[in-house]
Amino acid sequence: MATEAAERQLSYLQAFNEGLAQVMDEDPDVFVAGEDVGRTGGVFHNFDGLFERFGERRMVDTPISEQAIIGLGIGAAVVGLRPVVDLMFMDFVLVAMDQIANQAAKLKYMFGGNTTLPLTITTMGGAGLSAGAQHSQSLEAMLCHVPGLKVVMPSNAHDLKGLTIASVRDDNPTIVVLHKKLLGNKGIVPEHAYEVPLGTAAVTRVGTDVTLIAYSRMAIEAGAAAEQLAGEGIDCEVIDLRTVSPIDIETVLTSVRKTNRVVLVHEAVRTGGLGAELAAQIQEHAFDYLDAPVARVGAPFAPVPFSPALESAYVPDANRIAAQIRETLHRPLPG
Amino acid sequence: MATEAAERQLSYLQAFNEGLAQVMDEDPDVFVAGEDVGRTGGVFHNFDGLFERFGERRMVDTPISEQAIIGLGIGAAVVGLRPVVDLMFMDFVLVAMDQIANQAAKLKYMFGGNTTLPLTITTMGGAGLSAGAQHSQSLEAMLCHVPGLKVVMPSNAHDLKGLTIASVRDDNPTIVVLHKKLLGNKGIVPEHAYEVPLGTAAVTRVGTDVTLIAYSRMAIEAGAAAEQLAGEGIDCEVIDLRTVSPIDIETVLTSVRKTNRVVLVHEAVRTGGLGAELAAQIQEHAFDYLDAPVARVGAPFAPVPFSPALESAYVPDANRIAAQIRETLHRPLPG
Amino acid sequence: MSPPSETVRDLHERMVRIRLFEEAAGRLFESNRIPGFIHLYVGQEAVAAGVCVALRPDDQISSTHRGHGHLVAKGGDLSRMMAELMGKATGYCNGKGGSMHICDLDLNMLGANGIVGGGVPIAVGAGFANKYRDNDTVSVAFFGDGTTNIGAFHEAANMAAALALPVLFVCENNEYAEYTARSRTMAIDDVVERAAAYGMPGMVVDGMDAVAVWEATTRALASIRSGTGPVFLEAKTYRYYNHHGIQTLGAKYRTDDEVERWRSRDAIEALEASMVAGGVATDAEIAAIRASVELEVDTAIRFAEESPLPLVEDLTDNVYTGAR
Amino acid sequence: MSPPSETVRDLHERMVRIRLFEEAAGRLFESNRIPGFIHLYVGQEAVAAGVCVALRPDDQISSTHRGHGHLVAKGGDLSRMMAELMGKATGYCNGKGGSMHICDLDLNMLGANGIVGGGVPIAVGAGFANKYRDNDTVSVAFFGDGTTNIGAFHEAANMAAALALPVLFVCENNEYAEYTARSRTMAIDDVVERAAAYGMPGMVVDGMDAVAVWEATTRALASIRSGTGPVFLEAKTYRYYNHHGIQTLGAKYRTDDEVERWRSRDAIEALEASMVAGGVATDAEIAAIRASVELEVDTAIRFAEESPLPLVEDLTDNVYTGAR
Ligand SMILES: Cc1ncc(C[n+]2csc(CCOP(=O)(O)OP(=O)(O)O)c2C)c(N)n1
Ligand SMILES: Cc1ncc(C[n+]2csc(CCOP(=O)(O)OP(=O)(O)O)c2C)c(N)n1
Ligand SMILES: [Mg+2]
Ligand SMILES: [Mg+2]
Repeated sequence: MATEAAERQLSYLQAFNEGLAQVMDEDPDVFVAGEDVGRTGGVFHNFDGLFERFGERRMVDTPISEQAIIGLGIGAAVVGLRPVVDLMFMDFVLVAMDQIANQAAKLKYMFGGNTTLPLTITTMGGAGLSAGAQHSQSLEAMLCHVPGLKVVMPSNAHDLKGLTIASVRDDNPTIVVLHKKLLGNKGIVPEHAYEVPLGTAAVTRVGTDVTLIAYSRMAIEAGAAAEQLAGEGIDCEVIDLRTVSPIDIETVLTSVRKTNRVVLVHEAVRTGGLGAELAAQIQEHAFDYLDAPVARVGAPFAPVPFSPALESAYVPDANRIAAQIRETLHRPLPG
Repeated sequence: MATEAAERQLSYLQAFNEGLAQVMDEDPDVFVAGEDVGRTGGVFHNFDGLFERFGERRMVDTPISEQAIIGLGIGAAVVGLRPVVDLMFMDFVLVAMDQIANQAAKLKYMFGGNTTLPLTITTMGGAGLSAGAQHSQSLEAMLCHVPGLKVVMPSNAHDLKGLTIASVRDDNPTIVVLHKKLLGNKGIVPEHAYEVPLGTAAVTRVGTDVTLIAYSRMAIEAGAAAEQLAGEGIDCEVIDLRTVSPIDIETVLTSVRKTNRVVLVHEAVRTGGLGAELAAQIQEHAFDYLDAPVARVGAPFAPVPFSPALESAYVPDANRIAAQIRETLHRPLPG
Repeated sequence: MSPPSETVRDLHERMVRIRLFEEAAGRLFESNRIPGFIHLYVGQEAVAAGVCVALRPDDQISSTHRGHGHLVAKGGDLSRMMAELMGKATGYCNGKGGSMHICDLDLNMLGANGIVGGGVPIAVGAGFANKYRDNDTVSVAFFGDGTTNIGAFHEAANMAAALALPVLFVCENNEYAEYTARSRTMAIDDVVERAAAYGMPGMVVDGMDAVAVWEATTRALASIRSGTGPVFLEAKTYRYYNHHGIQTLGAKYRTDDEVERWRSRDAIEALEASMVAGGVATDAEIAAIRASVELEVDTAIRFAEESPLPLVEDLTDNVYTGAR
Repeated sequence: MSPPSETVRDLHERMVRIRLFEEAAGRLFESNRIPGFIHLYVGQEAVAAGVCVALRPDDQISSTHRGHGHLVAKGGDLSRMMAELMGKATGYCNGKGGSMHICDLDLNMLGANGIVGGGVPIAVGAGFANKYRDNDTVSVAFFGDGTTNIGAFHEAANMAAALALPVLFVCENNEYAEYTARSRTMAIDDVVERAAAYGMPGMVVDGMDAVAVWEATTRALASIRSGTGPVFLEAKTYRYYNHHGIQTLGAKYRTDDEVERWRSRDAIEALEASMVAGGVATDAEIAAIRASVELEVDTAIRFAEESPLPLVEDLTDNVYTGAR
C-alpha cells in the first residue's frame, strides 16, 4: 500500500460509510433498510450518498417499525440476501428486542443449523449529547447475554470501517454499534476494503502497571487517562476490545498476567454491565495473578439524565478513570 | 400465630394465588390484567378463582398485546392505581422490553420524581419442560441491568407469597418471576398477608467451607448439592437471593468473609448472567478473603434446546453444582 | 375457476396427511412420548392445504405455534417431523427446535414460531427478497386471528403494503386466541376489516372448504404476482382440540355444541363427499389414500421412536455459523 | 356547535402561548442555550389548543417527542418548561428529563415521550383507570401520522377498543415522519382509515382550524363520556420547522412551496382574522394578548437562565420511590 493512501484521514462517520459502500459494491445481495436511511442519508448522515449511488432498491426507507425492520432483515437473510438494517438509536433495540433476541439470535439453533443468518444491524449508542434517557443508552450487556449474536463497538475510524466490513461479510447476526459522540473523530483509514476480524481486541498502549480495558468511546477516555497518568509515572496498558461479543479473552488475560491489576471501563450502567462479565472471567482465569480487585468504572445505577450538568457527571471520563487507576494501584500487595 | 396455621402447606402456585388475593382484598386499587388471566384463571392456573372472586372489573383479559399490557399498567399506575400485569412467559419480556425498560423503569427519573409507579409484572421463567428456545428463558440479567426496576425470583412457596405481597405493595415497577417447574412444590405458608421484604436474601443452610449462592429453582438444586456434599464432609453455606435486583450484597459478603470460597448458580446463560455481577462485586468487596476464584455455574452459551436429552444437559443441576464445589474447594490456598 | 381433479385429489391428500399426522401426534403427546407443548392443527386443514396447493414450490411460507399443518401441506417429511416432535437427532431441527420451531428451508417453509406474530415480519422479509430479486416468488405469512392484535403483525403488514411486497397474509380465524373468544379482544366483526388499514385488498373465504381456499389463494397470488403488492385473506375456520393438548369437549371457554357444529362441517369429510359425488374419486380410492397415509404416519412414528437422541456433545453446535 | 367567545379567546391565547414559547425555544436552541434535541410544535398549534380547550382539567393527555405544545395547551407553566429545556433544577423534571420527557402530572399531562408510540399505551392505561374508577374522565393520546406504523400504537388502539375504554386518539397528521413523506410509509390516503380496523369511530378535521378541532373534540368527548369506547380523530396539519431544529425552507424532503402554502393558512392568523371579523376581539386586544404572552415568555427565559443547574449530588435521586 502506498504511504499516502495509508495516511489518508477519514472521520469515524466517513469510515463507516466507506466500509458499507465497499461491501455493497462487492456484493449485490447487500442492501440497507431503515428509517430515513435512503433519500435522507441517515439522520446522522451515516448513509450519505449511498442512495445516490445504489438507488432506492438497495437503500430502503421504511416506516417507523423497528420490529418489522429487523424482521425484514431476518426474512431476507434466511432466503439468502445479506441485509443491513438500521435502528436509528441503540435505545430502540428495546423496541425490537423480540425480533433480535428471540428470532434472529436463535433461528439457526432452533432450526438445527439449517440456515445461515448473515444479518447486520447498525445502530448509534452512547451519551454525551443531552439526548435524554431514551436516546443515550449503551445496552450492549443485554445483547452480549444473548447466544447467537455478535456485537462490535469500535472506538475509531479505522476499526469501524474494518469491523463494518467484517460484520456484513459474517454469516451471523451482528450488531455494529457506533458512538454518536465520535462521529467527527478523524483517523487514518486505508482505502481498500479491509477487515478488522470480529472478536479481536487491540492493545492500543503497552504498559506494565495496570491493564485498562475499554471499548467504544471509553477506549478514547481510557487512552487519555493513561496519558495523564504517564506524567505521574504510572505505566498503563490499554486494551480496546472492539468486539464485545465474543470477547477476546486471550488478549485480556495475557495483559492481566503481566500487569496484575485491571480497571474496566464502559459507559453503560455499571451494575450488570459488560465489566461484570469481564471481571468474572478475569478472576476465574487469572486469580493468582491479581494483586488487586478488578475494578469497574461505569455509569451509576440511574437512567441517563438530560441536563449537561448531570450527564457529564454520569458518563465516565479520563479523570474518573485515572482516579480509579490510582486507587487500584495504591492497594498494597496482599501480604 | 397458631401452630397449625404456621404448618399449613401450600403449593408454590397456591401461595402466589393466595398472596395476590390478599393484596387484592386489602386494596381495591389492585387489579390484574393479561392474556387469559380472567375467565381462564391463567394458563398455569396461577390466577385460578380470582375471576370468580373479584369479577371481570379487576381480573382483566386482554388481547395478545404485550406492549399494551405493560403500557396499560404504566398508565394506570401513573394515575394512581396499583396494577398487576402478567406476561405469560418470561420470554415475552423481550416483546415488551421498550415499555418495561424505556418507559416503566425510567418514568419516575425522567419526570424528576413527580410520579410513583406501583406496577407489578408477573411472569413465568425457567426451563425444564421442553418448551423450547422461546418459552424457557431466564432473562433476569437484562432486567437487573435496568435502573428503576426491581426483580424477585422466589424458590419456594413461602417466599413467593411474601415477595408477591411485598412487590404489589411496593411503589416501584417490580417483576415477580415464578419458575414454571416449581408450581407444584409444597411448603409451609402462613395464612396472613405477610411480606418477605424486597432485597433480602435468606441463608437457607449454614456452613463453613463454601458459600453457594442461587435463586429461583437453582436454590433448590444448590440445597440438594449441599446435602449431597455433606455426606462427603463438605459443609456448604447456601444463600437464596430471593430478590435479584437489588441484590442483598451484605448477606452475601458476610458469608463469603466466613467461607472464603464461592460458587454462584443460575439457570440463565452463564455469559453476562447475574453471576457475573455477583462475582464482580464479591471480588471487589472481599478480595482478600477469597481463597479461590468465584465460580459460576450456569447454562452454556446457546439457546435452550427442545429435546429433553439436551435440555437436561443444558440446565444446571445438583450434580453439576456439586462438581463445581469440589473443584472450587480442591483449589489449594494461594501460597 | 374450478380446480382440475388432480388439484382436488392433491388438496384431499394433503388434508388427510395433516389430519392423520396430527391425530397421531396428539395420541403420542397424551402418552408422554412427545414432550413439551403441542398445538394441533386438526380442523383447520383446508386452510393450509388450500393455500399450499395453490403455491409454487419456490414460494415461501412462515408459520406459527400451530405449525405442523403448514409444514405437512408444504410437503414436509412426516418422519423428520415426528422425530423432531420427539426430540430426536433425526428430526428437522436435530431435536433442538421441537414442535414450535419446526421448519424445512429446502421446502421454503421458514419455520413455525413460538412468539405470536414473530413469523409475520420474517415472511415480509422473504417477500422483500423476492421483489429484490425480481423473481415473482411470493411469500405467505400464516397467522391466527388473535395474532392480528400484536404489534409485530401490524408493522409487518404495513411494511409489506408500503413497500408493495409480494406477500400473502393468511389469517386463520378460528375465533379464539387460547381460551379467549375473539369478540372480547377486538371490536370488529371480521378480521379482514383490518386489511383496509394497510391499503391492502382483503378477501374472506370459508376455511372449511379446501377448494374455496385454493380458489381464493389462486386469485390472490395472481394479483400479488402482477406486482401490485400484498393481499390479506381471512379464512374462517375452527380448531377441534383445545388451544394446547388434546382435549376437545368439556372446555369452559366454548360450548360442546359449538365444537360439534363445526365438526359437522368437517373439511375433509365435505371434500370427500364432493369428490365421490363429482366422480373425482371413489370411496375405495379415498380409503386407499387414507390407508396409505396411515402407513406413512406409522412409518414416521417408527422412524422417530427408533431414532437416536441428540448427543450432549452437540449441545452448543449451530449457535453460530462458523467459529464464533 | 359554535364555541362561545370566551372559548375562542381561550383557543387563541393557548395557540399564541405555544407559538411564542416555541419560537423562543428555537432561538435559544440555535444559540446553544438549550442543549440536546428539539422538536418544535410550530404550525400545529390549532390541534393541541383545540383539543385541550375542549378537555376538562381532570382529563389526561399523553404526548410525544413533539410535546411542548401539548403541555402549554394543557396549562403548563412556561417558566418551568423553559427551565427544563435548559436542564435547570427548577424545570418540570429538575433537569433530568428535558424536552422529550417534559410533563406535569398535576395538570394530568402524563409526559412527552422519546420513543415513537411509547406514550400511546400509557394514555390507554390512564383510560383504563378512569373506567375502573367510573369517573367519566377521558384520556387523550396525541401522536403523529408516522406513529401509526409502529406496533405499540396498534396494540394500544386495539386494547382501548376491545375494552371500550374512554380514550381519545388524536393523530396529528403533518404528512411527514422525520424526512419521509407519509405516502411512502403507508398505502392509504387518510390515516383515519385505520380507525375501522379497531372498530373505532373515526373523524377527520382541519388541523389548521382551532375552532374545528375544538368542535370535533367536543363531539368526540361526548361520545366517549357516554361510555361507548374510544374515538379516533385525525387532524390534518403541518409543522413549519424541520423535524428537529429550526430550519424551515430549503429542505430536500419537501418543497419550499409546500411549506409556504401551509403557512399561508396559518391557524393563528386565521383565527385572529375571524375574531376581528366576528367582533370577538379587536386588533388591539389581540396585540395585547401577544404582548402579554411575550412578556410571559421573556419572564420564563429569565427564570430559566437564572435558575441553578441540578446538583451532581442529586444525580441518582428519584430512580426509585423510597429506599431501593
Ligand atoms: C408474544 C406472545 N404472547 C403470547 C403467547 C402465548 N400464546 C400462544 S398461542 C396464543 C394464541 C394465539 O391465537 P391465534 O393467533 O388466534 O392463533 P391460534 O392459536 O388460534 O391458532 C397465545 C396467546 C405467545 N406465544 N407469544
Ligand atoms: C421507536 C422509535 N423509532 C424511531 C424514532 C425516531 N423518530 C423520532 S420522531 C420520528 C418521526 C415521528 O413521526 P410522526 O409520528 O409523524 O410525528 P411528527 O414528528 O411528524 O410529529 C422518528 C422516526 C423514535 N424516537 N422512536
Ligand atoms: Mg385463533
Ligand atoms: Mg408526522
